[in-house]
This record gives sequence, structure tokens and C-alpha cells, in this order.
Amino acid sequence: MGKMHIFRMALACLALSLVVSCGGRADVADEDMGAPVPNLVILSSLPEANRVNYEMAQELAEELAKIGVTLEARPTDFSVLLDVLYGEDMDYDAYTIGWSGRVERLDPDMFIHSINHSDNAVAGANNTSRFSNAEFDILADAQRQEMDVEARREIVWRAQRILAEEVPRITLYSRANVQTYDKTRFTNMVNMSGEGLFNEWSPLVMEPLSQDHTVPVVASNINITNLNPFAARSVYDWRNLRLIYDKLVRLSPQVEPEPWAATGWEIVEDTVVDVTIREGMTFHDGKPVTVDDVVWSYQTWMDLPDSYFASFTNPIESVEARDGQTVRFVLEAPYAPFITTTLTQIPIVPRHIWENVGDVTQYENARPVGSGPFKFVRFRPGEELVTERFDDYFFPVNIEGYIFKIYASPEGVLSDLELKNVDVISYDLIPAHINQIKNNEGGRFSHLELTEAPDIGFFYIGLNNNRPPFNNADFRRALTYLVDYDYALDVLLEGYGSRGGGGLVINAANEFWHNPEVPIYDTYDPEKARELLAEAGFTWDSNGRLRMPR
Amino acid sequence: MSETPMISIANLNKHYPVRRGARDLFRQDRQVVRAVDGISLDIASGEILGLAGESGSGKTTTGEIIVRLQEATAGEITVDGHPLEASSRKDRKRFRREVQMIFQDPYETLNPRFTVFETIAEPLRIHGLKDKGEIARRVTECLTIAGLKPAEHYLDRFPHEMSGGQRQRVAIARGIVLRPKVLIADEPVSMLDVSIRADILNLLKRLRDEMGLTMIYVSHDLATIKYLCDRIAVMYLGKIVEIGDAEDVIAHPQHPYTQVLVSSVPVADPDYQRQEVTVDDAVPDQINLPEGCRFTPRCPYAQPACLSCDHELVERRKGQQSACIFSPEELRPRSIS
Amino acid sequence: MLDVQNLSVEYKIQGGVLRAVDGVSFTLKRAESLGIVGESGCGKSTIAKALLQLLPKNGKISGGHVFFDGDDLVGKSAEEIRKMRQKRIALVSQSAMNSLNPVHTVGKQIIEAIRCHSRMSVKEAYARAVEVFSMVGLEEKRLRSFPHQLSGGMKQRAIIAMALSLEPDIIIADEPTTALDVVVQGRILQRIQKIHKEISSSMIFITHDISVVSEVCETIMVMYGGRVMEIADTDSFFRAPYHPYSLGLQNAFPSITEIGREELVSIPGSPPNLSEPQEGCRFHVRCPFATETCRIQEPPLEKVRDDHYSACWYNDKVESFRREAGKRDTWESVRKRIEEQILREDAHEEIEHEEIKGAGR
Amino acid sequence: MLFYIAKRLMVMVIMLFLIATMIFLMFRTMPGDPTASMVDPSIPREARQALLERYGLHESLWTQYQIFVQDLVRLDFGNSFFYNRPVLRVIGDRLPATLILMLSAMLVAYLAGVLGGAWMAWHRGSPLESVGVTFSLIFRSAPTFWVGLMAIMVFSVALGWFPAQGMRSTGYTGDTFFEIFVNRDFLRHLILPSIVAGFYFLATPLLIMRNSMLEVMSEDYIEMARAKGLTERRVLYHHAARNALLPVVTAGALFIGAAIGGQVLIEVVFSWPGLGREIVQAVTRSDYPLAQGVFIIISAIMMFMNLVADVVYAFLDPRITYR
Repeated sequence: MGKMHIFRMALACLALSLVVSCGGRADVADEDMGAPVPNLVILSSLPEANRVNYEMAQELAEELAKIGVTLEARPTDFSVLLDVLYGEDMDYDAYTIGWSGRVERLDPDMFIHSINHSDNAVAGANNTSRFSNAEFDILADAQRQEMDVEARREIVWRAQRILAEEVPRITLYSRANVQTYDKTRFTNMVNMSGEGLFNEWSPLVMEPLSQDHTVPVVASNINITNLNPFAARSVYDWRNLRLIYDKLVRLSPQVEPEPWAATGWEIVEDTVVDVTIREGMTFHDGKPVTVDDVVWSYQTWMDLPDSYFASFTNPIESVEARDGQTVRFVLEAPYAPFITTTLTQIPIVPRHIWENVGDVTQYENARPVGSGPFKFVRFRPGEELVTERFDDYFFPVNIEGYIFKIYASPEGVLSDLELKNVDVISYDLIPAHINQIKNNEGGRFSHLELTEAPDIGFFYIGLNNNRPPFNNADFRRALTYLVDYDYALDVLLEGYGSRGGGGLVINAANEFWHNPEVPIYDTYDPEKARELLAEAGFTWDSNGRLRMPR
Repeated sequence: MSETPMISIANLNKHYPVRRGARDLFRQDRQVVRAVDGISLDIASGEILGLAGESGSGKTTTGEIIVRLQEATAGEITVDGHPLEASSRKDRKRFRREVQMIFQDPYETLNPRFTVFETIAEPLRIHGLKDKGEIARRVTECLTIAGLKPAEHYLDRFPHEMSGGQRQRVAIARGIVLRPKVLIADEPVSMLDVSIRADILNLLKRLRDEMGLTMIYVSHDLATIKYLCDRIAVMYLGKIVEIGDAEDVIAHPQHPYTQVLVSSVPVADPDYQRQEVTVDDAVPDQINLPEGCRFTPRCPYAQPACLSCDHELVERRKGQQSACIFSPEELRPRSIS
Repeated sequence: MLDVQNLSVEYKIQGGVLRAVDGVSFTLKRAESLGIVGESGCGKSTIAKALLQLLPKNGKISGGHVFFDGDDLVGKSAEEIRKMRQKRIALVSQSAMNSLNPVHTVGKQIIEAIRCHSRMSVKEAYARAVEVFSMVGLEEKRLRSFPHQLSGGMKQRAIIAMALSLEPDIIIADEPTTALDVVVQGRILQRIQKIHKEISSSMIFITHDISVVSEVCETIMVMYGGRVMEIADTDSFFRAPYHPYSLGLQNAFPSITEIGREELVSIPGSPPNLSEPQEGCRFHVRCPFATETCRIQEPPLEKVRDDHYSACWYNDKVESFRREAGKRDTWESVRKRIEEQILREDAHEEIEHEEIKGAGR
Repeated sequence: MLFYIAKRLMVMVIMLFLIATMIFLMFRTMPGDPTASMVDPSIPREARQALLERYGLHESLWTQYQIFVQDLVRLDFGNSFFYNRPVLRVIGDRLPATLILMLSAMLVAYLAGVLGGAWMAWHRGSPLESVGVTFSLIFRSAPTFWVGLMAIMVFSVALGWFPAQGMRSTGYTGDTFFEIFVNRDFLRHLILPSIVAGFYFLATPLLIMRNSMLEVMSEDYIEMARAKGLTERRVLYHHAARNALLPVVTAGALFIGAAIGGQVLIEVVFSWPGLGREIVQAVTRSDYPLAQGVFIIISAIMMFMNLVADVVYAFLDPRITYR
């Protein structure tokens, strides 16, 4: 009995000492380590709004759990997400969202300055990653003021290098704009990055293959809401309005600014630009287009603080007519994107109509009168917008007009594509429909041509660079190895898109501005992530929880 | 009837408001249906009173007020000397035990999911009897009294397994299981087949004789009332128009309405010569009651004086009161239109 | 005019066949009024439905003939029967309250019936409707009323008027007054009698109330368990009934005319279950005079006097039956017999249960 | 009767006001402000503020409510944030299309439902009866979107009988109500969606009619009608069906609300330019004035149809009188 008791005691002592020695084997006790990485929340898209973003947020949560970080993926309604991102409190850790690739974003200013400059890292501004880097800020400002394109590209490339190293956000993927048109009826279609088929050029240059069908039907699955350029808020409104209203400069399919309603421009000084107006243009009501109309249009836009184009008109200090053909713009500071974005975006409206309508934003403008290549004929909400060719236009247009037809679902468009009631579509096909058209069972879709254009926009995981652990660049870099970019592209997007990567902001599709030499963190390698974290001084405590470096 | 009556009803009223929508809010004189309009009667212990009348006469309402299925608008009822409107819980419970009712259609008042035993045992349990043996004994006893013999044969049956007469016997057994003092029977035989009606009537008679029950027998059938009841009260539009010994009232009806009622009963006797009294068969609107005697519009003897009659009961023969202002000899052909 | 021979009607019910009417024969002369009485389930309403071939879907005439003016109605096409309804045989149905369609005016429903069988114009049909309305004592304006605007008595009169509208050869009145108040019932009966005297139609009057028959009908037919027990002219029946069931019925009924009557006696037991096969006299279980013969053999309907038939093996013993039937004890013996029978069956059942239990062990 | 209608209308106005208040509060307590989905996030913060001010959303809730009520009294539902047009104009553009589709769908559903239901009750127990019930329930429970697509695949794409999408052929001219809605082209477009929607709605009237018919058929007046020697057809349609219709009528009014909701998917699958999609979009975009307007108008329509049903009921059933 007594022996037994002693034996037990000895066993217990042994066990105890083992435990103690185990604990002792760690180099540092928990309390000597850095602060634990806080529990995090990622606000993701709702699965029905953006399946890919939703899935990727869930994936990230799982990956982080494996390295000892708790991240809760919380699907959030889009408008609520915007409220949080642009709200006063800036109270969030991470989120998923995207920037759409609109044509004016081909200019690097948006992706370099607007979303990364520390001036914009304040509540309500676009730098929702709250990224702040003094060296970068200097470059971002400089590219804005450098009116020489080559020199500007140099600066933009350097800025991209910093972003690649600092990884303010993790770009997940870009979508491919896969669209289609009826190749048996029309030819000479133009396909543009960020725009697809129904861009500024296709309607101007496309050619009907038969004289029986010269008015293409363009299908949309989104409604047009507004015909007033001062109130229009959706891309779809604009895609039509810019064909009815003209602009001084248009971006060519190769994304070079091309004089249009203007015949040319002259950079008088860094902050002074003179633009010469094309002679002999008229509005659709027959009245001539004058310098006066141009000045009045720009002036009106500048006076609208909440306009769709506010960010493009903000750099303008004043606009005035120099003579009967020339308009002089004076900028507040040198602003490189002035030609490529401001002049290419602002529509010219007939002053004789608009100066009498009172509040321009409240005018219904039921029958738009512009000076663009197409005349408005009629619009039926929810059904169609009908235009016809403006025969007095200076550029020869082949089609006799177009009909922008509004559908309620992509399935509806597909059936009408099959029935040959649609000639061009104006939105990106969903993968299921791409496959159906590709498979072309029974030759149902033989008449269609699929087109693909890379998107310059991208979807990303936003990180609040103001908060631990995302305030630590090593952590952000390590994080890039925890994202399975292949899964997003190959599985979730079925291959229709392009690959993302940590720090990537200017897509390879934007050939001119994309810096191909910067390293891109686009490999999924959790081991590497652990390594990087360990190297950077991150530790794991006895519970396996990740701790910040001391 | 020198002793205290078992049931005493004084000036009983039951008025139902007539809902006619929002306009009523602005009316001073709310319209009502006077289902029972100031009736008074005494019922002696062990007496069976027949309440006769057509539908709408208020006979059923009167019965239901006495068992407290309805609240009276006004008036007093005492049962065995205790006012019905007693406030204490104990008193109310006592009433529930002492005054029982059986209805026209036993099928609708028996819970189809209860066996006969459960049906009859339920009131015992509600009133606090817990001893299972005692409950079983009482249930069997009541079934036997109610004529369901042998009782054991019926205990586990459900209502749908029984004939109409048997169901009514079950209802009666339930009615008497608490040994009440008063039993209200509302048309208990009118749904039953002719060949078994007599059984139920005889059973009720026996209950009175053997258990000393006081009974109100509500019926439109004068023949069964005459057979069963000691006295009869004839009601018309909420008023008692005649009351008296059952045989006397039927043999010598004093009130014209009673005369009409008696003369309407078909008789299975080829030799019977009925006294023909012809009236219109439309009962007046219960909301817009006629002035004076309510029977005036249909009465073959109506006189101008009838329009100011207040339904005062007048003794016309011994123990027989009529609300008609004329005696049968004074009746003259109708002189008002 | 109407000669019913051996009429049988069956209903298909869950798990078998219910023979509601079993070999019923009777005749109806022109202008005669026949009362059919019996308890619920005796088959009296089924006869009415069978004559008009208005049986529900699960019911059918399984045998016999109905000769109407020499033609056998059984086997006629649905269309021929339809044409005969109302015009030659009209029905005054059981529930006055519900027999008029609530969404049409009473007039419309009568005119519809008239025009369905004749070439009358609406105007002529209307005139006829006014005519029959006045026969039943309803004003012309009532034709424009909806059913809910009429009292129960008025509705029943309207239905009677409808039945009269085409001067049918036969009017079948199925419990026409059951749902009505006494006074109204009395008035309707008076009216039916009066009209029947005025017109030449025959009438079949179905009721559970023998006193009604005594007032209205010339002939009475007593039914029990789907069979005819007794047929007689009313006078003869009420003065001297033959069948023990009839005797029982008379004693079970309180009357307002009798003075100081002794205790009523009712017939113990309940009617036979017609979904089971029947043997012997249908009444034998409840009959105080039943013998072994009654249990095994069904008695035929025998003539006992002129115009008086009774289906009993012991019509000759009627004198003693009548004496005995007035006594309580006579019927009490039946009650005892039935109770004993129940006890025996219960005991038997218990034994069976025991056996089953035993087998289980 | 007139007094009754007036009274009902009065109650309706009060009810609508209460509903409007509830809707007002509902939208303003919803998460997300309307500028979020309207404004490009890249525009400056001040711009968003300016927008809020333009729409009066910077005011206190109480002030907003007061303005809302004042406008409501003048039947002014304000301007849609998104369309920048008066709400009534936006609704006015779309409502006729929705109503016409709904009414023709209900016509299909009620014609088929009432006749079919009556027939099924009359032939109770026949195999066709169970086929009918199953058929209607399948259409009720199958996803409308899928049924619509299948119908398009079969009748438009494969057979080419009807156009697949929209309310009119592409480029169709004509703007007045008559030019738009009274012509063959429109009818051709209307047929397929109204049949699909009609079959979706079919179960309710069909089953109610069948049950109600079964109930009526056991009534004494049906036996009486037979006893009168009326033909079976006349008994069926003149006596049984007419009475059995009563509950179907009541159900019909309640049905309107369900129909507008149930029609959204039909409108989407056929690209029908109706109000259905507008409702969904207005809510998701937080376009308060439009959403409010749409809901208030739908409520008004529902209440009105209820009143109509009650009046029709009184017309069909003389036992009902309104005071």
C-alpha cells in the first residue's frame, strides 16, 4: 500500500516536470511576445451580389485561421459596405470590393493618385486602404503635373513599384469582357478594353453587311434611367448620351486622345490649354455649335459640385472663349489627365436649350438635342431607346441609327440572340452563356462572334493600413501568399478573366501604363507566408495564436 | 305553492343590440332585439314547467340565462333562495353544479373524442372528485338511471357508435351526475325518432319523481309538454302570454295565441274535430315590435283596446293566467286592420 | 296511376352495400294521397328520391319496377326522366329553408321551372307563377323577393307553389313541414289539404309524424327497415292497426287530446342496421310478440281487411296484440330481452378476447 | 350602398395614410443611404453631401416626414432619386403594362380555374380531376422563371409562335395608349407571359372553385333544381357554379396583391416593361420616393379591388346588403 502510494507520487512528479520542461523549451514565454494579432472582420460581398468575392473572403478566413489569426468573413450589403468605407469612423479591418474599368480610367491618375495618395486617406475619400507613403505621394503628385506623356509614364512606373512592394491591397482578379455580335449582319466592330463592343467607336465605324438591316439592335440587361447628361448617373445612360452629345476629344481604340469636336489643342503653359473648335458643326435642331456652347457647357459642369464628372472638372479654374473658334482652359495646377479624361468626358450641350430650364439637374430632357453622331428618336422606359444617324455629322457613319433595347434578364437576351432579334450586346456575358454560345449546339449560335477584351478594372481585398496587423507591410506581403489566385480565376470565373496579385493596380491590359517589370505577388504558398512572418519577427504563442513583432 | 319556489324569476330581460354600423354611434335610441322582455315566474321544487312557443319567442334564451350560458340584461333569478347574480366564486360554482342543462342535439354537445365514461366523469373531476372508485360508481349509477343498461356495455363507447336516443341518455346522465337540483331541457326529444321519444320523456319524469329534480322543459311541441309538464308557460315574442296547469291550458286555452298554437297541433285521431283558428303565419319583425299586445297584428280577435295592452297576466281560470285583456267569452272578430 | 312493384334501392357505402329500400310495392290512384311514415333510416325518403331518380351517386335502383301510367320508369333514359320531373312528378322537398337558391329571386326560380317544360313565354310563365302563388296565399310581389327575404313558412309555400305550377300528376312532399314552427306547420298542412282537394293531383306525403298523416292522407303506409309493414286507409289504420310496430308507434306518441294518459310506452331497441344482411321480420328484435318463425322467415304483406295490408305472421292474433301492446310490461320484456342479449354478446366477446390472449401465450 | 362605398373610401384614405407612414419609416430605417448606390464612390465627399441636401435627406426625420405628408396630401410623391423624374410619371409609364399583364393573367387563371374547378367538382373522383389538381399545383410550385424560360424555348425559339421578349416588336412606333396596347403586335407579345402567369396563378381559383362547388353541390337547392327537371348543364352553370363563384370572387381581390408580387419574375423573364422590376430596383437602390410611391399605389389598388370584390359580392349574393 505504502509502496504504491510513493510510486504514484513519483509518476505525478515526473509528469509535472515534463510539462514544465516542455513549456520551458520555448525561447520566449507568451507574456514576453508581442501583442496578439487582433480578431479581424472582413466585410465581403453578399453571395448573390458577387459570388467570387464572397468565396474568396471565406477562403481567406480559413487560410488565416491556419496561421493563427481569427478573421470573420461577414457578407455585407453593398450600400452598407459603402457607408462603412466612406463613413466618418473608418471602422473596418478588411473588405472585398472592386473598381470598374471605365475608359477614362485608362488614364493612370485614378488608380495611382485617387486611391493611393495619402491626401485621400481621409474619411469619405477614395483611399479606403488608408495607404500612406511619403515617397509614393511625391510620385503620385508628380505624374499628375507632368504633361509630357513619356516622362509621366516613367513616374507612374516608379509609383507602381512602390505599390507592388508595399501591397496596400490584394488584387484578386479582373474580369474579361466577353461579348458577342451578329457577324452575318455587321462587320468592322471595335472591341475596347473596359468598354467591350458598345463603345464610342463601334457605332461610328461598324458596317452593315446587307442593306436590309442597317439599324443594329443593341441589347442591354440594365435599364436606362435618365436622358439628362447633368443628372445621368449610370454607365448605361452615358454609353448612349455620348453618342447623342459630342465631346471635344475622344479616346481612340488605342486609347490615344484624338481631336473630335475640337480640331486640336495647344498646351500654352502647364496650367493653360487652348482648344480649337471644329468649324461648321450643328446641333440636331440645326443650330450651330459655337464656342459659347462649349464654354457654357463646361462652366455649368464646373458649377455642379455633385456631378458625375466632378472629379474631372475640379482641376479647372476657369474656362473662357478666346475667339470664335478657341476656348481657353486655365487649370488650378498642372493636371496631366486633363486631355485624356476631362476633355474626353464632358459633353457639349446646346446652350440655347439649357440656359432656359432653370436647375439643369432637374430638367427631364425628354428629347435630348446634341451634336453627336446619332439623333434621339424616342425612348420608352424599360423597353428601348431609338436613335437615327445624324446626317450632317462631320464623320461618315455607316449604320442608319441604332436601337438600344432593354431586357430584364440575360436569359432573355440569349433567347433573342438565338432568334436573331439582337445584333450586339452591351454587357458582359455570364460564363454559362459564353459556354452555350461556344458549344453552339445545333448551330443555333453560328451567326454570332464572341469577342473578348481584358478589363482594366479589378476586384480586390481591401486592407485597412491604419490598423494592426495590416499596418505592417510584412504582414500584408505575407498575406498575398494566402490567396489562391488560381481558384478565383480558373474555378470561380471559369477562366474568363485575368490574374490578380498583391499590389497590382494597373492591369497588363492597360499596356501603355502597366509596368511589366515590377514583381507581382500572385502565388498561393501558405508555407512561404509563414516563413515571411517568422522572418519579420511575428511569433506564435502557446495557443498557436499569431503575435505581432515586439 | 306555499313553500319557497326552487326557481324564482322576476322581471327578466334579455336585449341584444342590433349592429348596424357606424351610424349607431350617433343614435340615442340604440335598436335592440327584445328576446326576453320582462318575464316573471316561480317554479316550485319538484315541478316540471313547460316553456312553449315558436322560434323567436324567447323560450330557449330564458333557459340559457338560468344556466348562465347567457347574461340577463336585467332582472333577478334566484335558485333555491340564492340569487343567480351572486358574486362569490364558490356560489358560482355551486350554481354550475345545481343547475344543469341538456340540449336538442346531443351529437353536437358531446365531445366526439370522449368515451361515455370520460364524458360523464368530466363534471365530477371538475368539481373536485378524485376517488377513482367513487367516480366509476357514480358514472355507472347515472348510466343505469339514464336507462343505458348494462352500463358496462356503454362505458367505452364513443358518441358516433351510438344511436341518437342513446346519446341523449348519455347527455342526461352527464346532466344528473352532479346531483343537481334543477335541470333545463331544451327540446331534448325533437331530434329523436318517434318510437324512442317516450323513453326520454319517461326518463325525465322518473328523474323528477326519484331525484326530486325541478325541471324546465323547453319545447314547441305541446303534446310532449302536456304529457310531461305540470304547468305550461306559453311565450310569444319575449313575453309570457299564458301560464297555468298544462292540461287546463291545452284543453281550455284562454289567450288567442294559445288557442292558435293548440289548434295547429296535428292529431293522430281521425275523429278529432279541431277548433279552427286562422292566423297569418308571419311573425312580426323582432326589432320593430307592435304596439300594445304583441299578438295584435295576427290576432283574429284584435280590438282597438289591444293596442294599449301591457301583457299583464290576469287569472282567468283557477291557476291559469292569461295576458289577453279579454276572456275567451269576450272575444269578438277582429275590428282593427 | 303509379304502381310500384318490388322496388329495391341500394347505396354503396364503405365496406359494403346498404339496402335502404327492399322490395317495396304499393299503388297510388289518381287524386289519392298516400302518407309514408317511419323512423329515420326506414327508407321513406329514399323512395321519394328513387321515384324521381334523384338518388345520390352511390345509390341505385337495384330491382323492381315503377309503372307510371303504364310505363316503367326504371330503365328510362336520364333525359326522359328529366322531362318527367316537375311536369308529371313534382317534389316538395324536406328543407324549405335551403331548397331555394339564395341568389335568384323566387319568381325566377319558378318561371325557370315552368319554362323548362313548356313553351310558355316569360310573360305567360309569370302569369302562371302569380296564379300558383295566390293558390298558396302568397302575394304577387313575393315573386320578386329573394329567398332570404321570406319567412320559413313563405318559402315552403313558394316551394309548394312551384310544385303545383305545371299541374303534375303526382306531388311528392318529403317532410314538408318538419323544419317549421307549429303554427306555420298547421297552416301549411291546412293549405296542402285544401289544394289537394282542389286539384286532381295525387300526392305522396312522407313524414315521421303519424298524426300529420292522419290529418292529410287517405292512405297510410308504415315502413320499417326498408320494408313495408302495413298499408291501410287512414281511418281503418288509426282505429284498428294490425302490425305490432304500428301498435307500438301509436302508444309511443303523446297526444294533446287525451286526458290523464298513463305513461307512454316506447319501442325499446333501435332499428336494424341495413348494411348487414337481414333475416326474418325486420321488426322481430324489437317486437314483443316475436317467435322463432319471425326470426327466420320474413312475413309477406297480407290483406287483413279491405284496403288494409299488414306484414306479420300473426295477423290473426291482432286482438290480443292490441290488448297487450297497451301495457308497459309487454314492452319492458323486450327491453329485458335486448339487455340480456347485449350481456351475452359482451360475455362472448370477452371470452373471445381471452382465447386470443391464450393463443398468444 | 352608395353610403357604404363612401364610408369604405373614407376608411381607405385613412388606412392609406397609415400605410404611407409605415412605409416612410420603413425605408428610412433601412441600412444604407440612397447616395451610396447612386454616386460613383470616386466623387468627392462634398458631392455626396450636396446630393443628400438636394433630396432633403439631411433634414431631421420629423421634418422629412412633415414634408412627405404635405406632398402626399397634394398627391405629390416627389421625384425619383434615380430617374430624376416625378414618381407618378415613372409609375405611370410602367403601371399600364403591369396591370394589363396582370389582368390578362388573372383572366386566364380565372377562366381556366372557374370552368376547370366547376368541371372537376362535377366529375369528382375521375382521373382527370386528380390530373387537374396535380397540374395546377405543379405550376404553382415550379419556379416561375424556369417555367417562363421553358415556355420561351418551346413556343418562341423552337416553334416560333410567339415573340420571346418584351411588350412590342423592336422599333415599333406609336405612343398613344391605343397605338401601344390595342393592336395585334401587342397581343402577340401578351399571350405567352399571360398564359405562363395565368398558369402560375391557376391553383388558387381552381381549387377554391372546386371546393366551393363541392360544397354547393350538396346543398338542397341543387337537388331541388334537379327535381325541377332542369338539364344538368343548367343546374351546373346556373345554380351550382354561380353560387360557388362567391368565395372565388373574394379570393380574387386578395389575390391582386399576391399577383403583383408574383408577377415580378414573369416580368423579368419576358422583359416585360412593367412595374415589378421597378419595385425591386427602387428598394435595392434606396430610391425612397419611388419605392414609397409604388407601395402606396399598390396598397391603394389592393384596397380598391377589395372594395370592388365586396360590391361584386353584394351584386352576386342578394343576401348581402351594405349599409
